[in-house]
Amino acid sequence: MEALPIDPAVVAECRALAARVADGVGRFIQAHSTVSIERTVLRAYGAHGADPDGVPLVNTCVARLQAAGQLGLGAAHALGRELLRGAATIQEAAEALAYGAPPEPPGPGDNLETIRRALAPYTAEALAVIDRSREHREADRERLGTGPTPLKYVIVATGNIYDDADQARAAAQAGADIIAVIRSTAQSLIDYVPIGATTEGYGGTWATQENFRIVRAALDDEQERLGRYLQQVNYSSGLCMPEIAYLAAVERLDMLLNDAMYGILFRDINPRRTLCDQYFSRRVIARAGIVINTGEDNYLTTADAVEAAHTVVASQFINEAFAHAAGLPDELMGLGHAFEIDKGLEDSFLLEIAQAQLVRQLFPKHPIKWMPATKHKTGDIFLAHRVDGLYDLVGVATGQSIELLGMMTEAIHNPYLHDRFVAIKGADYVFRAARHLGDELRWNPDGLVVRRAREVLASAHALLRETVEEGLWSAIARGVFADVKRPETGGRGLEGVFARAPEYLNPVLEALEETP
Amino acid sequence: MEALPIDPAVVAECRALAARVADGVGRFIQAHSTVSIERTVLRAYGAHGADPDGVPLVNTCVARLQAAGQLGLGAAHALGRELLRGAATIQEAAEALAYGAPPEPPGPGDNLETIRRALAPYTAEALAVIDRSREHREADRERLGTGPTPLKYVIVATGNIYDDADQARAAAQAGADIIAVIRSTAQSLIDYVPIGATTEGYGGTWATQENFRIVRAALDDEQERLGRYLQQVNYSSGLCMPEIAYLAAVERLDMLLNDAMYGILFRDINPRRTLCDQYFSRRVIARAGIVINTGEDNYLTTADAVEAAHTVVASQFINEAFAHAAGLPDELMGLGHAFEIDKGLEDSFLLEIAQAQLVRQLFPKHPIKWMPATKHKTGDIFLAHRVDGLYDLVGVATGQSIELLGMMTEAIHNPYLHDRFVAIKGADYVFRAARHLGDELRWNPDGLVVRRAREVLASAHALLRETVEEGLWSAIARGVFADVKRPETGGRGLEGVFARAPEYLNPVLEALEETP
Amino acid sequence: MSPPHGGDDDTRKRAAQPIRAYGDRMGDGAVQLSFTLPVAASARAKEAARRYAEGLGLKHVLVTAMEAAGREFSFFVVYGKSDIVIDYGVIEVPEVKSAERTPKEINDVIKKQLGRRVVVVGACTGSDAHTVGIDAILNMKGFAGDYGLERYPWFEAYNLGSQVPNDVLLQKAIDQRDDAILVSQVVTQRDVHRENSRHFIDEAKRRGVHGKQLLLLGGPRVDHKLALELGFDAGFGPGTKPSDVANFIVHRLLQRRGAPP
Amino acid sequence: MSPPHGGDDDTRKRAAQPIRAYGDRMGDGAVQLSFTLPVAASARAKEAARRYAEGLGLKHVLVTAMEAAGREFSFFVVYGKSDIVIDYGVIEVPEVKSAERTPKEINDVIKKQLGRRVVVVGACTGSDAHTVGIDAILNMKGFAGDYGLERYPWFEAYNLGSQVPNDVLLQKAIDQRDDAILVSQVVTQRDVHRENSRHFIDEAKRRGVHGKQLLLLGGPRVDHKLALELGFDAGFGPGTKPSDVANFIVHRLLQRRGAPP
Ligand code: B12
Ligand code: B12
Ligand SMILES: Cc1ncc(COP(=O)(O)O)c(C=O)c1O
Ligand SMILES: Cc1ncc(COP(=O)(O)O)c(C=O)c1O
Repeated sequence: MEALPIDPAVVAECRALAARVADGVGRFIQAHSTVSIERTVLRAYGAHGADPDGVPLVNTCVARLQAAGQLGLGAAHALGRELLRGAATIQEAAEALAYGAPPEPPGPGDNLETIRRALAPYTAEALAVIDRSREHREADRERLGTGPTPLKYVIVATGNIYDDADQARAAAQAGADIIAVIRSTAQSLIDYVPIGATTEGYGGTWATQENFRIVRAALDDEQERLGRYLQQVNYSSGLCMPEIAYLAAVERLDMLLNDAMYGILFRDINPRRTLCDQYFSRRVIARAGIVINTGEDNYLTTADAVEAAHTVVASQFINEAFAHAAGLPDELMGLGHAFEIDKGLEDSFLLEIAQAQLVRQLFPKHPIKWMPATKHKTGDIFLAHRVDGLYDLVGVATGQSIELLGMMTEAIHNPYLHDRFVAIKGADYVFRAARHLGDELRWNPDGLVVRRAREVLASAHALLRETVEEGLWSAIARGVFADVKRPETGGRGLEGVFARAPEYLNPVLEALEETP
Repeated sequence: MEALPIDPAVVAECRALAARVADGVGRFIQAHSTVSIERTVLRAYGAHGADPDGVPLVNTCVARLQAAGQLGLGAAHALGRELLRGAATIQEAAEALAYGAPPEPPGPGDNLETIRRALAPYTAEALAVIDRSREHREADRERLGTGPTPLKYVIVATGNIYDDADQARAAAQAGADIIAVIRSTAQSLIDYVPIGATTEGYGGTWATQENFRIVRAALDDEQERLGRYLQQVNYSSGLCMPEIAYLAAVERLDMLLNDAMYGILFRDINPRRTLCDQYFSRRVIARAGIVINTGEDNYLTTADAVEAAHTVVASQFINEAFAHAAGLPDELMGLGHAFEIDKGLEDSFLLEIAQAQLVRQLFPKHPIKWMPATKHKTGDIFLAHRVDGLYDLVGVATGQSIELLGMMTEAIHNPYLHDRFVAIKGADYVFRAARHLGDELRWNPDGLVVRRAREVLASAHALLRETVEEGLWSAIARGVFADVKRPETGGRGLEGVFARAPEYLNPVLEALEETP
Repeated sequence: MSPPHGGDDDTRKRAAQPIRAYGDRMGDGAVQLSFTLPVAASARAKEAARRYAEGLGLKHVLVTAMEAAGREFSFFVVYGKSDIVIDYGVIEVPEVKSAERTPKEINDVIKKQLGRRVVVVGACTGSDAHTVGIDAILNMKGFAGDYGLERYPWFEAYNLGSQVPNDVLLQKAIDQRDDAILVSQVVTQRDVHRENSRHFIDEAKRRGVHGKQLLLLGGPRVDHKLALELGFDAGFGPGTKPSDVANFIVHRLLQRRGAPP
Repeated sequence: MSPPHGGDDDTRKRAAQPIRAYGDRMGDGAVQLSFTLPVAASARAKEAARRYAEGLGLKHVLVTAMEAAGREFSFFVVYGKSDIVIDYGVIEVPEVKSAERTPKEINDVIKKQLGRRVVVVGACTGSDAHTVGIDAILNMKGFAGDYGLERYPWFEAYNLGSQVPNDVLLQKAIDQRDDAILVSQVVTQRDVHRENSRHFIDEAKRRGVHGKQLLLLGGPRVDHKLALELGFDAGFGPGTKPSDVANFIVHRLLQRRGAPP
């Protein structure tokens, strides 16, 4: 579609302001770590398994270190010391930390360089595992190719990983490009990653390493039959954001829902915790070549999509700045936005086009993710399907990269097998029928669409300016985003945030930070 | 929507060529009449009723005059003579002609002027009845007002007029502006108008005067409750085209499917018959202030909508020319066109926009009628409903006047009560959401839409030029329209066409022709 | 839509294979319904809809939409779970059987094995005016890239068009000594297509054509099973290609001559 | 969608009123279905779908679409006619009853007749994080132009937000001596909302709150009937406005004091 006439100087300023916003909390992030970051480090080194109660080894390790007041040095510090003290393997070292004698504080010989050296081969291997997974994925993708954009993204969410795998295959056969397995309702608030294949979840299926493997295996098989690369998505979000990023990296996931703000706003996770976790997880994600999906679309489920449109844009700039700060290139930033304006509003379609095109223009290299109507859908599946038809039309006309397909049963249940089929068939029709609509359209320069895009950008700019002034913590606490107020020290998981000691050691992070 | 850049000179030429096409058969029309025209004249004078077998009086009259070789003078001639010979009323005169002694040829005293004078009060009353109906309708419409365009037009077709009336009310309650009662499959081939209320039709309900009244009464009642004028439609088409036009005029119908070509192409009615009938019926329609709906949309059910798009446009110009020749102003010409391009084609949506906008521009004052996808619909009601969503979008964006709403069950059955409801709700959503889309859109001047509109117009122009050269009879016989070939003397109803004698008398037509 | 023939035509006895509807979890019996009840929208109307769905045997009924389709009509969208189990193993469907020859092969085989042109006549009968279907089979242009029978050098195809009375069609077929008569029926409101088709078969029997000339029925609501029930030799539904029809006719004609089909 | 209360609440015995589904002709029993069977699309699959619909008691079954929803799954759209007759006359639905006061009237009546502020606490419980519904009832902003309870001068409303364990909510209510507890449940997959709600009621009984404080349940799949069955005092579904809830609470509190409601 013809570019909307917006002022590039304003766009550049937004970007600069957002960088300052991210910077404002960047010092905090650099000075802190979290329990889940440390657990991830242990995982990266190869610590695995759980005790008979299902508590993962990495959790016990980290909890013990924290209880002993030693976590400020980083889990790697303790692990390296165990190696120096004779543990034959990482696993042995971790088990010792978890189940052995109470962790001892560092002794005189435990200087940083020695420990780092003891860990060095494992650090290299930790990165190599991620790199090999990335190469595997890239080779498959290269060999099989992907479908045309908008890529068709659908959700499976039966709660049972085996049903999910069946449904993922069926969706792929029907034409889906990307399959996201939604998580069970409670998972993001749980401070560990469960283990093994699971068959009981509500509103979704548990994210576990084994579940990732089951779905990836199904897609690996299916993509060969279909001759089209199939992408898998899960959630690097919630209290275990960094750990899931790591498991996903290893299991060759293609995309991760990962956001600097979502957990804070929608799961009441402590802001400090999430901002630290997002940094580390994005470092992993960047190395793994995974596309993130940010969650700004969600803002419009609690806030009004007309009034709060600019908060989406402002947040996208902030998410982008955080992602840049964590080394993520534009090409991996699937910023989220949505078709959420009240369907009863006159000219809602025009407002949606303005927003979709604005986001497309502001983030030209980014694989942006366009989300369907949800909040204003009702149990009238026929109308819902029609609404999704207009959504698909805007998606193809404005050149969205990734489209999460709308479901006619959005207001009813997690998608059934045929809901997905109906959505895919419908999207295929619209995408084909309007394939080159974007090339055709020009806009009335004095019209509503252009005016709206400019207004939203201007308001986002103003909001970013304010946020720079007051700081992100304060803006979040005041309910600027999604109409939700989250104080800096409220919410869940604050107890898992700690200041890095001066001798804090994290060679995995160091290596990730060196990634070009 | 911004006007597409088409050449006004080409448009003007098309109009001029079409006038010549119509003119080419105009001489034939002026020199002939048909049994149904004559029956209409008798009806207009007040002849009514039927024999015990249900054969209408007017049919018996006309058949007898034809058998006696006296129809060339016109039915009015015979009727007037009966009056001169002492019949006290029109009915008495008509009954004498039908059931009395064999019709006598005119005698020496039967000069045209005397007869005309005998008929004069009845002629005046015939016109006055139409005028009063028109005034009644216009007063109601003025008082209650109509909805915004596109007007929502739906079909009822249960076969049972009482169910139709219920369903018409429900449709109006749901938001329909216009209710068309579709006719039973066989009616257009039957050379008389049945009498009374009917409850058994296939694919539709018989068009009878009583059925018109039943539906009008339901709408009269309903429109007061809703505070919105409701329009009724039926079919002035087939072998009884003029009679139905008259009955509709009297019963205050608002629109009539009436076409110079449809009966020829789709019902295999003799071309001469239809062309004569359309002239007379349009004279009635013009006087009554009824909007016609032409049937060019139908062409695309037998011919391909991409290849034959220009035949629609050419035919619209011809229909317009015929309508002008019959005194119909532009404001009463609901020229038909349709969203019939194969849904599987890439960029079908762009081609549809081009066509819809082209027709809108070519016929700016005309209440053009936009028809939904039909042929390419299947039993997948979800996809069908989505297709109709894009159709509604084109309708509102290109400013169509009348929209026959698409039905998700198009490929399955005559619309159910809730099919209509679902369609109306869906259209309301799209019309509202995209109310001012037309004001926003500009088109890439080098794009597909503009190119397509120009091509279609150019081809229509070429076709009109050819048609002028070969004459309409020949073009129809060669299958130029709708891929259907109809020779001038083939088809049904030719036996009902006759040359007007030099003393042919038709004061009703004369009066209609004097309508300003 | 359903392939008119070919596909899964293995009619040997199959093992029991119970199947249930499937939405969220394998075998959950999930079914979507919609319907209208002639009552104004209200909590009672919604309850009536729920009971209606239960009357159909559904459990866990969810009335997800109640819409005022009119002052006295409510339209409902309903989801529920059904216990129905179908034994897929026992399902047998009569299917049109014939070799799958290309048009060229068909012409060749007629030339070689029958040695004369195959004559067929078709029409859309009764008051039905939908010719697109029969045209798709008979006219040059054909359907979905598959040429119509008129284009086969070894077929002689007559298309009488629409609204053709049954006896006119039969008379024409008798006069020409056709090999096959093709009847198209598209309008189906209150089963008028069945009625028309039954009448056609009665007439065909009366005139001694039945069992002699091949009688084919086609249309959007026709399938082979229905056509057999009505007394035709074969039935063809949506998506039929001209070559499917040509294949069937040639197959049967060869069969009659005892030639390998 | 269904009005949560008011409307048709005439519960006197009604005359028999048989109703049937209606599509084309009054009482024709027309019903639309869709579902998926775990078999590949084929003529046999289509027949299985037909039998499935017949299993639901439908007649004149028309399988209008068979779509390959996957290699081993077929999605069907089906139309048929059902003989089901519902006696609308006997249908009774429990409905939330209360006077229909405006927010201003509600405040006035609390002030005059209760003379103290009404205290309520609400939350979206269990692992459910959908706060939009409970926010709509409690927060200033309200819903569909109707202000939330926080804005009522004579209400004191606490909104604990999402993912609140049942015992936390109950403890808070006990501590504050609330008049009413508002529970929201939005996620309903495999009836988790019923399970959560049952657990809430068990806890409420254990703590002696049940029968003392008013217990209200709300959510998109909640209605008054369900809430009563589960042991709540009232249930509120889609479209509920804050003033509906305020009206109910005040009505009950007045009733308890024996005041005219
Ligand atoms: C095109 C069309 C028309 C055109 C017909 C033009 C023409 N010359 O054919 C026009 C506009 C004139 C028309 C008019 C009417 N139509 Co019409 N029409 C349709 C439409 C949109 C498409 C039908 C079509 O062409 N399909 C494409 C062809 C290729 O498919 P097909 O017929 O199934 O044919 C294939 C197979 O079935 C098979 N086949 C078919 N016949 C045969 C025969 C043999 C021997 C064989 C081997 C195979 C075979 O092969 C074909 C190729 O694969 C349908 C809706 C729809 N989408 O289906 C409505 C539809 C069929 N029409 C309908 C109606 C009611 C009418 C009218 C009666 C309405 C009215 N009262 O004015 C009129 C009158 C017609 C009459 N007297 O019969 C209804 C029928 C309802 C019902 N189930 O009874 C439908 C379903 C629309 C609706 N939902 O209301 N119609
Ligand atoms: C917005 C939304 C979200 C937002 C929630 C934001 C927030 N803070 O609330 C976000 C994006 C975070 C979200 C997340 C998820 N969601 Co959600 N979500 C929705 C959505 C789109 C709208 C819900 C809504 O806000 N409705 C508007 C409000 C006003 O309506 P309401 O809740 O019915 O409330 C009204 C009445 O019911 C009543 N009411 C409600 N509660 C109460 C209480 C009392 C006491 C009273 C008196 C009245 C009352 O009054 C309200 C006003 O009238 C629905 C789909 C839909 N269109 O319904 C899915 C939906 C509810 N979500 C769903 C799911 C599965 C999830 C996830 C679990 C998915 C996942 N795994 O990631 C997550 C996790 C959430 C969790 N842990 O619970 C499913 C639930 C499926 C099911 N039937 O079980 C739905 C139906 C979508 C779907 N089809 O899959 N979701
Ligand atoms: C960024 C992001 N993370 C996570 C989720 C899912 O929530 P949960 O973390 O509860 O699984 C979403 C929801 O769409 C999201 O957008
Ligand atoms: C102009 C016109 N006349 C008539 C009809 C209906 O056909 P019939 O004359 O058979 O009732 C149509 C069909 O849509 C039409 O467009």
